[in-house]
Amino acid sequence: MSQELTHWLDDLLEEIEGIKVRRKSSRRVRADVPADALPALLELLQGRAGYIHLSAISCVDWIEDDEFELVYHVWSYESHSLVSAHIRIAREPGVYLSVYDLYQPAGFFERDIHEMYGIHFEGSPNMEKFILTEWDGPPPMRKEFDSEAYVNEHLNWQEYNPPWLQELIAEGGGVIIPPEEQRFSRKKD
Amino acid sequence: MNSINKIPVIEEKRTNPLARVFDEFVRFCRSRSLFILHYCTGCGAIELPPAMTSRFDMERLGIQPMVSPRQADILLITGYVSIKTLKRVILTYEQMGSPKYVIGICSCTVNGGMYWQSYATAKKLDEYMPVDLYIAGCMPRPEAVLAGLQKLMDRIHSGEANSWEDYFRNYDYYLGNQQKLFGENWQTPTDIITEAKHYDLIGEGTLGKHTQILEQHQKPLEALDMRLGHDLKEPTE
Amino acid sequence: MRPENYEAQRHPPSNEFELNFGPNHPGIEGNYALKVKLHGDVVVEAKADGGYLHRGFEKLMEQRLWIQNIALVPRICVPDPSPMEVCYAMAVEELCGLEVPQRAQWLRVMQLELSRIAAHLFTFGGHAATTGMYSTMYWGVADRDLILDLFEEFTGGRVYSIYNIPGGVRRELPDGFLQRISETLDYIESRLPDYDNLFFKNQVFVKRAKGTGVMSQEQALAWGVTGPNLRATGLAFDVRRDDPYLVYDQLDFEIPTEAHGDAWSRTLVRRLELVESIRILRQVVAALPDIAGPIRAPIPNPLAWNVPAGEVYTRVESSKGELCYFVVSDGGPKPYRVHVRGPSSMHAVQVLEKMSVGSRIEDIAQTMFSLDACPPEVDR
Amino acid sequence: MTLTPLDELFLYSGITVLVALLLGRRLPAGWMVTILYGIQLLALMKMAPLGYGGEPISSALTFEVMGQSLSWRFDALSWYFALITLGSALLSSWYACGEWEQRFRQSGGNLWLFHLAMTLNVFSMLILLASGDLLSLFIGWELVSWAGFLLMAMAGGVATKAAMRYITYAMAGAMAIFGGIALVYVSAGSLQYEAILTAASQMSTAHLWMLVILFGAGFGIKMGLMPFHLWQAPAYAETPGPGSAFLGAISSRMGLFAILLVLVKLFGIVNIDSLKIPFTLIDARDLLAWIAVFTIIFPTFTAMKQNDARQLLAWHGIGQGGYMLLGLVVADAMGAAGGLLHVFNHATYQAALFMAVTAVIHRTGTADLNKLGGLVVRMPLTFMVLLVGIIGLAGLPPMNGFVSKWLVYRSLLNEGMPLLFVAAVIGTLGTILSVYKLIHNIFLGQLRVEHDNVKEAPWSMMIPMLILTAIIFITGLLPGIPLAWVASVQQAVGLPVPDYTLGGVESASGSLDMIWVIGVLFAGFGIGALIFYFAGGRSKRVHQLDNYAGGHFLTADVRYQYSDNFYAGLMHLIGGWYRGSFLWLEQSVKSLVEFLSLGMQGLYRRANAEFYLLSTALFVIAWVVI
Amino acid sequence: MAPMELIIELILMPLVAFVVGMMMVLMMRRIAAKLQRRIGPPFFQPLYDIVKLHSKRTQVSHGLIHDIGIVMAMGGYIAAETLLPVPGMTGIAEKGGIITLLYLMMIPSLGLALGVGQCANPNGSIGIARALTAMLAYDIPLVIVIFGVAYAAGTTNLVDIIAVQQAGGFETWGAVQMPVLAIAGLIAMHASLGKQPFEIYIAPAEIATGPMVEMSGKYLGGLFVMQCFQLYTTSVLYVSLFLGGGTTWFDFLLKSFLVLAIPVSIAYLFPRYRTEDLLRLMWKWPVMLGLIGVAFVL
Repeated sequence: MSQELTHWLDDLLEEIEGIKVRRKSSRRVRADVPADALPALLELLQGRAGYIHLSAISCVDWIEDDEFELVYHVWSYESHSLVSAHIRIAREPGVYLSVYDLYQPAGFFERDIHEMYGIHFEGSPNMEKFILTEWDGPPPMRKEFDSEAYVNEHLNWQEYNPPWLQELIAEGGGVIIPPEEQRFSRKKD
Repeated sequence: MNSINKIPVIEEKRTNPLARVFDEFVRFCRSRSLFILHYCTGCGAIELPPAMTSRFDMERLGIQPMVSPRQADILLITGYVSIKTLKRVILTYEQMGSPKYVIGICSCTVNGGMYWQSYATAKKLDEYMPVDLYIAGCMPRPEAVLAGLQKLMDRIHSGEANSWEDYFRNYDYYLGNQQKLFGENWQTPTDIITEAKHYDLIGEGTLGKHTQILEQHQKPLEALDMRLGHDLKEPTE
Repeated sequence: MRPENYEAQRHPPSNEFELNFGPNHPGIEGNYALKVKLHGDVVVEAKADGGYLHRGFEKLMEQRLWIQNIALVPRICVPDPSPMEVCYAMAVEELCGLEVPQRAQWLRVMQLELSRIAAHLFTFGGHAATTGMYSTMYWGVADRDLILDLFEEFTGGRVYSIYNIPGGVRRELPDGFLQRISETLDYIESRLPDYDNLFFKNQVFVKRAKGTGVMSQEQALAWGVTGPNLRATGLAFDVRRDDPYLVYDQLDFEIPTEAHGDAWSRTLVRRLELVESIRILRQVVAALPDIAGPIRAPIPNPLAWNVPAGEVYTRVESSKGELCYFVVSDGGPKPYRVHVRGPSSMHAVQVLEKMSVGSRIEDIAQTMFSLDACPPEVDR
Repeated sequence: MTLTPLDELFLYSGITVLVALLLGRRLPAGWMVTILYGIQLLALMKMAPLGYGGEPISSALTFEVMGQSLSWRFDALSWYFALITLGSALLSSWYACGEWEQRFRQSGGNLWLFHLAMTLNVFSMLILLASGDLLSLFIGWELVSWAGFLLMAMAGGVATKAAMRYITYAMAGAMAIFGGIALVYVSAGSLQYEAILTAASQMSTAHLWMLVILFGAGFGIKMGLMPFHLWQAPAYAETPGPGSAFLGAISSRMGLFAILLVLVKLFGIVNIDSLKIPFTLIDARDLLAWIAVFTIIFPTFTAMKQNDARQLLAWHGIGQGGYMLLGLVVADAMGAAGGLLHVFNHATYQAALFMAVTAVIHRTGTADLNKLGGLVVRMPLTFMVLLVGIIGLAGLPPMNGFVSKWLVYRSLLNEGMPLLFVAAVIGTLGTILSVYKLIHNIFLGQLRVEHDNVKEAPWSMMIPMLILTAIIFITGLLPGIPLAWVASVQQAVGLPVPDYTLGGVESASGSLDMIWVIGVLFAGFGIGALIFYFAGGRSKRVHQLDNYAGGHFLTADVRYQYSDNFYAGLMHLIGGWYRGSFLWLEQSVKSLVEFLSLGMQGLYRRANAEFYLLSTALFVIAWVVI
Repeated sequence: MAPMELIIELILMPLVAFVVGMMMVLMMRRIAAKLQRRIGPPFFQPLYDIVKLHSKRTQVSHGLIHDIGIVMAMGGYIAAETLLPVPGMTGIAEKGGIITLLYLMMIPSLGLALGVGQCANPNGSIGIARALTAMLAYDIPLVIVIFGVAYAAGTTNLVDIIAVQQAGGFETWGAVQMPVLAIAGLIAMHASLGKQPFEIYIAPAEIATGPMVEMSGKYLGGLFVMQCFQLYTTSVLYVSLFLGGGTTWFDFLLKSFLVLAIPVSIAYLFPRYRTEDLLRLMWKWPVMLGLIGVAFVL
């Protein structure tokens, strides 16, 4: 069955220009398409191949290529297979089209990517912040945002030696293990 | 700065021996009746239902959950507090009636725990509000939670658990830390300074440069007074 | 934030008023908020407000070693942490091409199914408590604790077990553990009639749950709902069967469905899944003595482990639905990108918002608990 | 000709009308009218012995019309109602003086017309109350109807529409009454009360039935009895403030007065008892009782749905009328006393409530329950008045409404009428629900930003309200004072008299002593206050935004007040039962009348001889055949 | 009756009610604990709670009416207790009778409603709206029942009603004479306690404990005191109407606790109804039973 399906799917996918299909396993298909061909691909997958479930939209920040990669994972309840459609868009200005009218779950994922990466999705119903409503820094998931530096600047956490810990250490209790006794507790199988 | 230990146990000067017995009785009742605020701030909250329910049964110690901050005595900070939550926690803390107690559960409340790199969580809880007790662990077992609560009961009974006074007496310090994190426009609806004045809890550290910043932009929060007479002043605006 | 322009502002002329469900509200799961606008007691507008549990997991994982992240992932979903570990470990294994030993796979199944039972018992408790029946909560959470005891015994951790590492599992079973797990399962099975009488067959509860938060199958598919919530609308889809992982294809279990898609159906599906999980566990207990072998594949030095470049999308059925990890490696010692697709991210935000509109105050909490939303998954 | 005290009263009343007519455009007219009301009240006090069982006083004025003598006289019944009338007129008029008057004039109201209408109302009511025979009763009745119309219609717009509706109903009622009077004249040969009293005992059942229906419907329309209640609430609610207080207090009680006079006193409630409805177990008295009970329940539950404070109160006014009729129909000592006492009590609290709501409108400009809230901190005295008023209206101790309702319940219990009892209690519970909505939505909850600078009502409005508040409380504490008047009324109309004391009623099967009850209640409050203020710690007042909102920060622009569809849970069940059946009935009657009149018009227009002949012939044939 | 004696009675009756009420609260919580397979609170827990709440250092008031509401809530019940005869003490029960008692029992609700109203919290207002709706639901069967009892006894005086029942021993008890009414009364009493399945106005998961949401310190303490009185009043009223009151303190208290144990044991096995379901239930079964019972009495 899966062999037949594969051919059928491959034939179908060839309608899209510039598509590169790679079959990773019997249930996972990777398709690389140009950014402007993605809506057509998704329409095709949803309308004619039964891939009606948008499992997730993932975003990867390839800072060295100055590009964002958007990955649309769609699942078919009929053929039990998952197609991951990869596209790349320019990091600046970071704008892409919404697929909300095809897949309603996209509303959440696009909103999430918007606040984490700052990509704007045109036509998405709700581009308000959801998680980081009270955050005024840069989009935190971008690679150039250095979380550790931010923490060191805004929050002091390192010099932590409260009186109760001092007391505890003075009493000789607590969790202090001398370095020479530290070891990885590894149990032989 | 950890100022909890700076506050001495206040020995009120009461000569009547009955008054002493009465104080002892009140302290005892306070220690035997603790209402926990029902607020799951973090993942440690998952160990509270076991501690509350049939297996460990908190109610046999007189501890029960309560819904609104007005009713509660104990604020359990169960784990990491994200900065968004921290604002709500401070609001909630200020709305609770004193004497109130804060227990930091899980390691994350102590110094940020495993989220030390995270941009979204506050690291040291006792910079923002006085903490009575930490129960460390990730996450502490229900037994540990109960043991911590029992320790708190002992401290309440002996009159040591008075960190809530610290919040009034050193409000400037806490407000300063809050302003550093949330920006200078930070204001909660509870007017701590007038409350401290009303209850005679003004200390050396209540007012300072941070409260001055607050007063500059603070919108008035006096209670809506009941105006009986007709000699009402014409509105100023 | 602060009360601004108190003097200048005027109230909107409409008769609607706002009510905040959460974050400090017993009608909400965890630290989450639903801001509703009401007219009378009917919701006219609902807005989910998350981020109270946001820790930036995805950012943190990019900054830590592959092996360190194992300790991080279970924290993403507190009530049901085990699928998180398994899913992450499966992703790393697939990237490295590691072959997981058979025994480890069976042990993972055991861990997942125990976790599912614990999570469902917890959900029943929460759901019952929103309708005011605290006895079920007291019983359910106490019985869940027995499962946690088992966890503690064979993984060392009560809630966060951190039992999996890429390549297998961390510990062998203790002596006589299979005996104890059977006893616990017997006990929980013997308790089920009590739960039925107290909760699932309670006419008052049935009256409240039937017709509350209705979602048709078309809506569920369009909204991307998965897991028990989808099965409650009549579609028998389960990642364990339809996209099998571990050894689920060797196990015999049913996928319970219900037709109506309301709170009642969702609760009943979970109740039936409990039985199926027990059935799976019995098969695992019966099979484990015969499956010998190592419990983990050899892995390189975990502190200097460069996982080959590539990307992978792994899926696991958690108690809340389809849990997915999208992991990208650039061949370095740390993940380049990890995207966690929590199952609740669908039904706790968009679906909850849509289902709340037009419902009544009474039903908001019940809708949320019957959907079994898990806020930390949404916030991450 | 010597002037009897009654003539003096008429004289003063007439002078008041004249003053209002001639000087009404001058500014101090309000005060002058108020003082004249005071003088009228003093004149009434001259007749105070009437209230304690004195002999009736006749007017020196008599006419002969068509062989019938028209006479006017005051007995205990008239005196009791006149006391309420003049009292409420005095306080309403006082209330209208000063700031309200100015505001009314500024906003384009016709003050002259207002005073004229008020004085005319009072004058005509006095004439009605003093009627010595059925003809003078009818004259007074018509006067009252038109004077009421004047007051209701003066605000224009919606008010005129409501008043038109009223006058339509009133005319229909007048027709019925006129028919009744004609029937009485035919059977008794006279319209004097004494003659009717003797004739009534010999009347045939059919005759009596006709009379009960005609008079009951005629007077019931004025009282707002079901199913003729639709006109009342809109008409009263749209009357200018103090006018609505006056009308709400007393106007519709004229119907009760007439029912009392004609059905109870002349025909005798016992006679009515013998009127059995064929094929059923109930008689005319039961029918009346059930009408009374439905009049309690339906308007009360309609009031619950109102979103305008004045509409809400006006609907309650209808409902409370039901208690009075119920008490009278039960007609044992306690029931009748309860019904009659309720007239007095209702007048006091209804006037106070309308005044308080008018004060709120005066200050905020709206009576819309969804646009108010939290005013207790700005208008505390008005809040107190409204609180006392609603406690009275709901019939809870310690206010006077409790006593009269207690008497009615007690009599129902004594007589063993469980269904009526339960229905009356449903009415009370419904009242509690809807008055809480009233006080909550106006005075409690979130203070709206635009009301931050609202001031307390002016003293000219405050003092009458406070006087009424005091009356409500004192007659609740010492119900013996009004009960004495009520007892003499009961004697005058020939009903048994309860064994009353200063603090309540004595009875073998359970008595009431309000002095004790209120004493204990206040002692309880005192102990509660002691515990609260001395055993508990100090409390601090906080701003209303310092409030639980699920952990969120409240801001001033958020509406954090529950007001609309207040009893949503209840409405989920009974909301579907509001069918507007009576509106539908009214509409259909209206269209039927329209249709008939159109038909008549058509007939006249055709003027076709054959057509007339044919139809007459058909009619005759049909008549013969049947 | 000597005035001194009367004053002592008037002081003692609320006091006894309070102490017994606290024990009833304890019993309620212990029953809940037993049903939920746990130990439950210690013996003096209700006292600890009340003392602790009153001794709170900082407390929040939303204005004078908020204070007065709590005073009315406590004071109304304190007054109501003096109208409720107990063995050896009748107080002023003969001056008011049962209708007055019923009305006095509404005063605390009204006070609470006013107090909660001023808190400016819609959760509280919704709670009050629901509480009043619940009152509309259970008062109708309750007055039917009371009508039946009072009619059968021929008096509204509670002292006489008790005396009539005690006249012939067990056989003249209201519950034996009028079993149908007794059942209806029990249901109405259960609803008036506001426990599940009739707990619509606390409903933590829906409206965050409704009326209690803004109550801190002594305000909440006042409500706890009120709960003690409420439990006592409800069960003693039932005992007086149907179980012949008490001749001695022992059987009086025994009956009161047993009567209260019935609804409390049921309560913890049910979730709460929706408002309209509660109304439907209360207007159907207890009303029907009550009317049948009244028909028997008539």
